[in-house]
Amino acid sequence: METIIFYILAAIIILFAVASVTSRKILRAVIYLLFVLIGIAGLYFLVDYNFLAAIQLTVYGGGIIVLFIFAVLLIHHVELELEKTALKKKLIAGALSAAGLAVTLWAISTYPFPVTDTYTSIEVADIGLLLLSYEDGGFILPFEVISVLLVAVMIGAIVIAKGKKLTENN
Amino acid sequence: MDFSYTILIPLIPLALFLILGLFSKKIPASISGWLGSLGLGTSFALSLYTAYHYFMEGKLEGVYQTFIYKQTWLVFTDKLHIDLGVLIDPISVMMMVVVTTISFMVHLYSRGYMHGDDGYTRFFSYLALFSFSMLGLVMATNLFQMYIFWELVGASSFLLIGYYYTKPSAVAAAKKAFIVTRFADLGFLLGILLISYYTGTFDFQDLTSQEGMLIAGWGASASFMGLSVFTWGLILIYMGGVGKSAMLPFHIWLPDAMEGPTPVSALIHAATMVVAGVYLVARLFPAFYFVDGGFALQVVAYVGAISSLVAALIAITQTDIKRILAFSTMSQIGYMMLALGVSKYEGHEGLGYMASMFHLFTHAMFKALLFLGAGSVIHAVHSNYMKDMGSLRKYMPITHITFLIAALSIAGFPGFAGFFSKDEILVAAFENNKLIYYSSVLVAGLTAFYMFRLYFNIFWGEDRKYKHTPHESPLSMTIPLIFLAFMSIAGGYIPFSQFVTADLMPFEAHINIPLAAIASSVGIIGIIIAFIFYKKPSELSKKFSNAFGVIYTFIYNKLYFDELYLFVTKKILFGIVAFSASWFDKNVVDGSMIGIGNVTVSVANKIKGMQSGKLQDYAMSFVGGIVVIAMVVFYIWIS
Amino acid sequence: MIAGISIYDILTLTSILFFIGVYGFFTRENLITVLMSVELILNASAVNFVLINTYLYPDLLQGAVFSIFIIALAAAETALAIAIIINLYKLIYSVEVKDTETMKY
Amino acid sequence: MNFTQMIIPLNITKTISDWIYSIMPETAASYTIMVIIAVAYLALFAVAGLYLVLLERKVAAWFQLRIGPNRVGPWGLLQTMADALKLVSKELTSTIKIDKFLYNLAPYFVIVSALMAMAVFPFSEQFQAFDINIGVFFLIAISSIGVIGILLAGWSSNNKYALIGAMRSGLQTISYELSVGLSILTMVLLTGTLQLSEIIEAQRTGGWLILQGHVPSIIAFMIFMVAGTAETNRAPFDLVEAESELGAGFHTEYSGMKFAYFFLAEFINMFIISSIAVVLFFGGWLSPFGITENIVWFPQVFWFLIKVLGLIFLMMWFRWTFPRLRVDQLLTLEWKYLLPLNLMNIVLMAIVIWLNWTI
Repeated sequence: METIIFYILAAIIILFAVASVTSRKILRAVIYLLFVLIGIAGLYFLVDYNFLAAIQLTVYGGGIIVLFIFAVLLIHHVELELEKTALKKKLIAGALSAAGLAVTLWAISTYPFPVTDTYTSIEVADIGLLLLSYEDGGFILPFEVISVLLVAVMIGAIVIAKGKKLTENN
Repeated sequence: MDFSYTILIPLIPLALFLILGLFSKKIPASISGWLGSLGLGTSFALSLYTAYHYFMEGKLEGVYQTFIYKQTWLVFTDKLHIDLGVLIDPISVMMMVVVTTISFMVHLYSRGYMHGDDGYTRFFSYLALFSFSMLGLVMATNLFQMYIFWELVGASSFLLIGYYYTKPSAVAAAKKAFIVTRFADLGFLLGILLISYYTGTFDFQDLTSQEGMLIAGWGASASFMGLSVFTWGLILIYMGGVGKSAMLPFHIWLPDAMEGPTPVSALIHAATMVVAGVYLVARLFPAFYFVDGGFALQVVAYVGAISSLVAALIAITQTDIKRILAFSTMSQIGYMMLALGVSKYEGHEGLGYMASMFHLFTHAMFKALLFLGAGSVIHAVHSNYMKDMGSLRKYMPITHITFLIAALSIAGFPGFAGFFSKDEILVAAFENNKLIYYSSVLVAGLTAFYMFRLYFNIFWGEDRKYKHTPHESPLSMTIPLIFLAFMSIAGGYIPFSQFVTADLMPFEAHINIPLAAIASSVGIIGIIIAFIFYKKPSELSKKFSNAFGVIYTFIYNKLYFDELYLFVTKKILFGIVAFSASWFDKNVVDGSMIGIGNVTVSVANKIKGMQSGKLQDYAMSFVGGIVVIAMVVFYIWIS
Repeated sequence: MIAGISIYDILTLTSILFFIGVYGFFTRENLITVLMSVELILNASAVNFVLINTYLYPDLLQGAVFSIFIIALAAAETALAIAIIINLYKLIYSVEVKDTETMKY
Repeated sequence: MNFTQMIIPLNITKTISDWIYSIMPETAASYTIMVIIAVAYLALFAVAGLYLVLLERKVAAWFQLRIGPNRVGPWGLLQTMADALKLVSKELTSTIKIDKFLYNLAPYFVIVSALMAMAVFPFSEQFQAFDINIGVFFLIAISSIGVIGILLAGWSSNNKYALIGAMRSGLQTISYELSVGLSILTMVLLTGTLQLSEIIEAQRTGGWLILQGHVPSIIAFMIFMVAGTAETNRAPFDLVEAESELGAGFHTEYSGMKFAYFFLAEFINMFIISSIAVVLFFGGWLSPFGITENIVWFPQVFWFLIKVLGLIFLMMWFRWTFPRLRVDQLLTLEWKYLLPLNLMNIVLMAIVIWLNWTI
């Protein structure tokens, strides 16, 4: 059953990813991307990383996709279509991507991963404690750096998006 | 004894130049003139004190000592280095006195002459620059330092000749002077390099060491066309002197240089800069005398004699009073050159050397006086040509008297300064080279003739209809005239042989009565002829010139030297050499360069498409590269 | 770990997703869609972190933590990028890649 | 994760489950049960949605001193059934030059995300479909997805009023999600778990959380209700569909059943917000003071629904009491008042717990 669900999710992810990078209606592309992200959240659910899945849904679904939609709403009209990409460029890009994929898959298939069969349940508290741990292997510093970064980004985004007006008033 | 204070003598004009030059817009004219005169007066006083100090106390066992204060500047090898410093010996002290005296007088004179000119302050700053450069040249301790100041003198001369830069003729004259002297200086530089390469030194002291041992050793080192390299070096150095001193064949710039203000002509083109060539030969005299038995010195003598004769001939026919004086200067410098050329080294044998320096001194005084007097006349009638002048003795008594004194002095009238110095030269020539002696006597007569032709034309002759009645010049101009007139008489009574000699040992010089009588009688004959021709307006001179016909025209056009140069430069250099050179430059040199450029541009146009500015394209190359590298790495890893 | 699914299947899935993102990054002409392709790439790597953690080191949580950091950074990056895109639109009324290549040559 | 684990909490009728397992193979039985659960939830919320609409109209009438719907059925009980029939039977219209795919997708997006949230609620001790260990967080995640449907609807309608409504909805939802999340976080501090069933368990002995956490809890509750009202786009925060300004807002161009989905989703969202509040503040299905705890046959779901209805009534009360805000006032309220207050409240709650001042 989990196998079936995985394959369904994989199909969803790959199909919508392809749709997302080829669709010529921009908001559709965004929605396809959302489906890909939801599919990935499903993957997280499947491996019992519920917390991560919820984060994926909240941040990507509720945050980043909404940002994308807002951007589209601000600068695109429903009747507009995206420009077609030149066939030559598509071919080159496709060939390159296929070559890269081939190399990667080859590398993956030849590498013997030391898979372990043990199963440990993941608690939210464990992640929280690890993030805030200041002992060896703890992530308190990157965690705080990320929080500072987010504040900086928030301010920066406001300043940049406000653009001219802000500077004119100064 | 300490002579290090002499460094102040050139530094005061330098400071003046900086102050007047940098703040020329701020300093009012009334102050700048006084400032310049005051500064040069200080230098003048200092150099007089130096002369007194040196000639009274500078002797050690009857030989004048050489004092050198110097600082090493550029080091090439242990021996070969360029120093900057001060050299004190009889001729440099003498030159200091001459330069500061004339410069001081010219400063005083210019306050009146340049009054009301727009560039008044600028003029004084240039004068200060020139004084500094000339003093630096005189006090140089080595060839290279001398060359530096030599060029500085050329540059300031350029500035002063082109002072009226709104006049095209002045600009052209400045350019001409600069280019001609530059060409000659090329020889000077080559000579310096040649000599320093073979001797390994720039220092005057090493080059002129009294024993002459080193010089003899160097002379044998290498030879070219039968002469030692050292002789060739000396001749090349002398070429620089020929250029600066307006000897044949580099004399063509001097007449044109009269476009500058008259005080400038007095300072630069009569008394100081043009004698730099003489000074240079005198400075290197032992080298000239000892190397190859004095072949280079022979060259000096003949160049001087020929220049002297030719210049005197040309001077007879000219009508522009400043040009007459210019050719006269050339002629007199030729005298000094030939005196050096016929001189020997030791004791009374070195009479020519002493005579040359003596004549340099007296000539500076009376020739500066002549120029300043001419300036005074020009100031009064606003013209350079004799046809606009006449009977000026009534209007300008002081100028008239001082000019007469100077003319008598240059003509070698007994009792005046020129008589004594010229007599010494003739004695030296008579003792060594009869041919040069006869030519010199002829030049003496010609000198007296053209000088009095000038005198009578200006101050006697017909009374022209002047637009403004000419009047005597202001006090600021007449005081220098009077002072220089005094010097033109008194200068002759200085016992020069006690001070300036080739081997630095004083000796007693006597007037050779028969030779002096011949010379003065020749001069007096010249004066009388001039009196007959020009005292009253008459057709006599015209008849004579018509009688000589072609020769007169030939001489009147300065032997067609300018035209010869033009032919050589325009037709030969520009027409044939430059044409083929420019063809080569355009088609071969430029062609290859442009070809390289074109290839580069076309290649760049081809490959600049890669730099499309699109992040995606860059990322594509990046990923492609990574894929290739990964493939290679995996291939190696597996195999 | 997922019953019946080996790590090779999962890595294949994420590799495909990654190169779909790369393809989109190469071919898209609109800045927003380019940014979306970047999100795909980021997600593929985040999944790799989590799944390799699950399969190889189930006792550790580092993969999950890194995944969280990746998500946070993606959010920050997107916010800034979209702010820049909107500002660009204000300035030149276009968000096409071809209009933003003034840095070329 | 073992999927049979997921089914275990569904003990609402253990007999039905046993029966199904007895007549079918195991795999088929588990699929069947999943389908039955889904259908049951759908039916439940369709009915709940319909009757909430009726309730709204009745409450409105009551506040305005009138009778409200009273013709169809006794006391007008069948009125919304009739409305639903009418909506279902209506023609589905659309404008030209729309993005068909997104236009049709939007209502499902909204309704599905609303229904998904329902899956994790513990209606009673056993009546819970999906007892996930991050239940509260899951709710936040799901509710943040719902706004995308509204944005899509507004954009794909090719109508400027719809677009403006969608934009307003977007910024409103995103802004107030922050307050909802933070007030929930305040309560999570108190319980120490994200799992809904455990949150309720924590209240069995110590009393309702609103009492346990006293001052910070009450503040959190108030903020939660304000923000929750805003997130459901209800008055006084109904700028999204402000009739006087935007027609009907983002669903202006929708008709028939698609409109009904939006309509229904709003009421279900109201139900969800109230349910979260009940779980977090009022003990969920726990009876007040444990009065029915020992009565075995008494349905625990009764207490849950009573509490939820009470809070829904509170939200309807808001609607008919407060005037509508302007956009700038809306944002000012969130970013300048609620957010700082919330942050201070979290600190306060942390201090309370640290010093063990809980009741």
